[in-house]
Amino acid sequence: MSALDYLSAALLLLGFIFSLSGAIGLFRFPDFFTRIHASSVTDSSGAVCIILGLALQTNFDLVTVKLLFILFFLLLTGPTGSHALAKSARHGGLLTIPECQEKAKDGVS
Amino acid sequence: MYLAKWTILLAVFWLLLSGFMQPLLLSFGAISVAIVLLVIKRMDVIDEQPRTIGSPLAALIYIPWLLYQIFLSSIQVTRLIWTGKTKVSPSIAKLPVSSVPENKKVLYANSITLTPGTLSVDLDEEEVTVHALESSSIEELEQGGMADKIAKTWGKKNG
Amino acid sequence: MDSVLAASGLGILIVMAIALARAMVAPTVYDRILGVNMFGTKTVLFIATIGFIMGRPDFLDIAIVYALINFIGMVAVLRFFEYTSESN
Amino acid sequence: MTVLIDLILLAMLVITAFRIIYIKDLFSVVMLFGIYSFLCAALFVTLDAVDVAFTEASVGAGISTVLMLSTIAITGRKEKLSLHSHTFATLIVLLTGGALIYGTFDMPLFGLADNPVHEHVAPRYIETSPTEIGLPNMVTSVLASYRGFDTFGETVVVFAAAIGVFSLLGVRGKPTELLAQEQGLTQHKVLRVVAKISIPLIILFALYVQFHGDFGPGGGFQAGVIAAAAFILYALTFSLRKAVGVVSPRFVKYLAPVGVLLYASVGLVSMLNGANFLDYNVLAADPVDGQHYGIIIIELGVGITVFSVMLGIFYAFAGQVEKANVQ
Repeated sequence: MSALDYLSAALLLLGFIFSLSGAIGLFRFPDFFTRIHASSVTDSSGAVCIILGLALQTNFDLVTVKLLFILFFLLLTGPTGSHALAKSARHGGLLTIPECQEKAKDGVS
Repeated sequence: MYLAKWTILLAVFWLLLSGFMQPLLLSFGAISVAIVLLVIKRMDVIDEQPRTIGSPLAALIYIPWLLYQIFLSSIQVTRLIWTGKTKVSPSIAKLPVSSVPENKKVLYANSITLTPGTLSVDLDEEEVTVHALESSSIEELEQGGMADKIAKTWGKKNG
Repeated sequence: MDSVLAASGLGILIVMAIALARAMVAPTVYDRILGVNMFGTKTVLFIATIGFIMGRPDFLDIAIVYALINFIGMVAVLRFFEYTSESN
Repeated sequence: MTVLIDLILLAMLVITAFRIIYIKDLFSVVMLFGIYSFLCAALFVTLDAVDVAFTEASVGAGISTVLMLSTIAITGRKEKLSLHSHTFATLIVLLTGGALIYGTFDMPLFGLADNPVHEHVAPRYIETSPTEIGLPNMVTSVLASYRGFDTFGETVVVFAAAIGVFSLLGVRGKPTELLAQEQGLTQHKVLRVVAKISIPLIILFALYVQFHGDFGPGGGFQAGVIAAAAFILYALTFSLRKAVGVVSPRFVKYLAPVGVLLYASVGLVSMLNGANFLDYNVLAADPVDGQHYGIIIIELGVGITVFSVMLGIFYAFAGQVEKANVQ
């Protein structure tokens, strides 16, 4: 294995750790809005590390460009999807934790 | 100017996808780009979307900076995930977006979402509503590091 | 290097499985959408990795299609979700 | 290692299928079906069936999801509980399933080199297609040339499905007043900007898939579906009314038969040149060139028909949704 291979393996491992953490976060975080943050770790850092790790495996030709295009598209649509989903959830009446606390306080006083 | 930018972008995209330099496939490429331009033109007549694709050179400066930011905050969120939920104190706030050029507001909102730990849940003309895992991330955004970076990278000239 | 790639392919599969579990047992319908979306993006990475394991980088075209379709599916879900929740 | 990956994918597939049976919320069912399609396609990729994976991803996970969601928007989200007893149905299903599994015992083992499928036409295709047709992607050679007649039948079936949907639901030539109030996802500014940027890229990618079917995975079917998906994305984010303004239902309706006719005309031209129907060898002086031209034209025909049929069916469904919304 060359130095590039080691670097690529390290990136792939890092990507896996980020993705796994995000997936675990989907279960550990208390409410929907915090869980979006967990999914955002996998969508951004996880995807970036894995795709860059794969890109180091190529011969730096059109395949690399296609990989980078996939990355670009994921980085473009991933946050858009999360944002739109969060917006829909708020529009649909789902409250964030601070808002819930506020409401509970109002209800008591 | 706008359509010329699209033409170049689409042509480059085609060449990168295809990688073939035979006359037959190149002419197919030219036809394809023409079809897509026609569709863009028809769509622009019908919807009132502002027409902009920005400068790709500025993106080359901005993306590495953004990737670095993503990496930093990813580590922070990863730590939060593994150390337990008791430490999470989510907060929500509205931030002004007046310092960001009009056509970069969507980029700003998406950059906020892309950085783990902060999430834009709404965007209108004056404000972006941000949900954060920790209130410190919101304070960081309020200081305007990201907004300044966008404004500085693209300049205000495109408006 | 092949074993590293295969291991990362398996790793992504594990993440996919967790996302699938979230999509199946979800507290709210939004969590389900979140799980499905994460499953989709992980599938894109999985296909790309498989292409490298099998030495067929032209698989990347499929990964691109996955990324496109995942986004369109997400938009469709949001669109019709807003529609059905309004009419109910 | 690949066996392990296959096993995990299959296990997830089975779990998803069982979960789908027990969920009563149809909206969730549609989303799990999306996952099911993604899993199927991932399996096809590990089996090296790239073109099939391509189709499954674009049709199964993309268009089907959109169409099923439109259907739910009209019919309602909850599954109606059946009052009948399921015993008899379960018995029949178990019997049929048992018979099918029993039948597999007679089949040759998976992946053996001397299986019947590998002994008759497959070796001939593999040996002669590089010299006879000269395309790097053998799947396209089989699909478009050796089995060109079957593919023609499939295209006609797709077209016939469109006729069925159009005559049941109707595709109007002009947007009616019903659509005038429809707004699309107006509140989602971010979504609209990103969609507007990605739609041209998606259409260009579809055209790339269309014209590179000879070299890599893909071809007319996949390209038509992806291009239709781009316009569906436009309709979803902006509004059906605006999408109808860009590509009118009337245009779609007239475009659908054009592809079928284009395909058939290639066959007629080869007949007029003294060969069999859809024998492309006579289309140019050199038979290999003739094959190449023939395949490009019939793939274009397939792409045109699939694109217009998919978009037309979406227009028909979405039109019904808006009608139900107004009433």
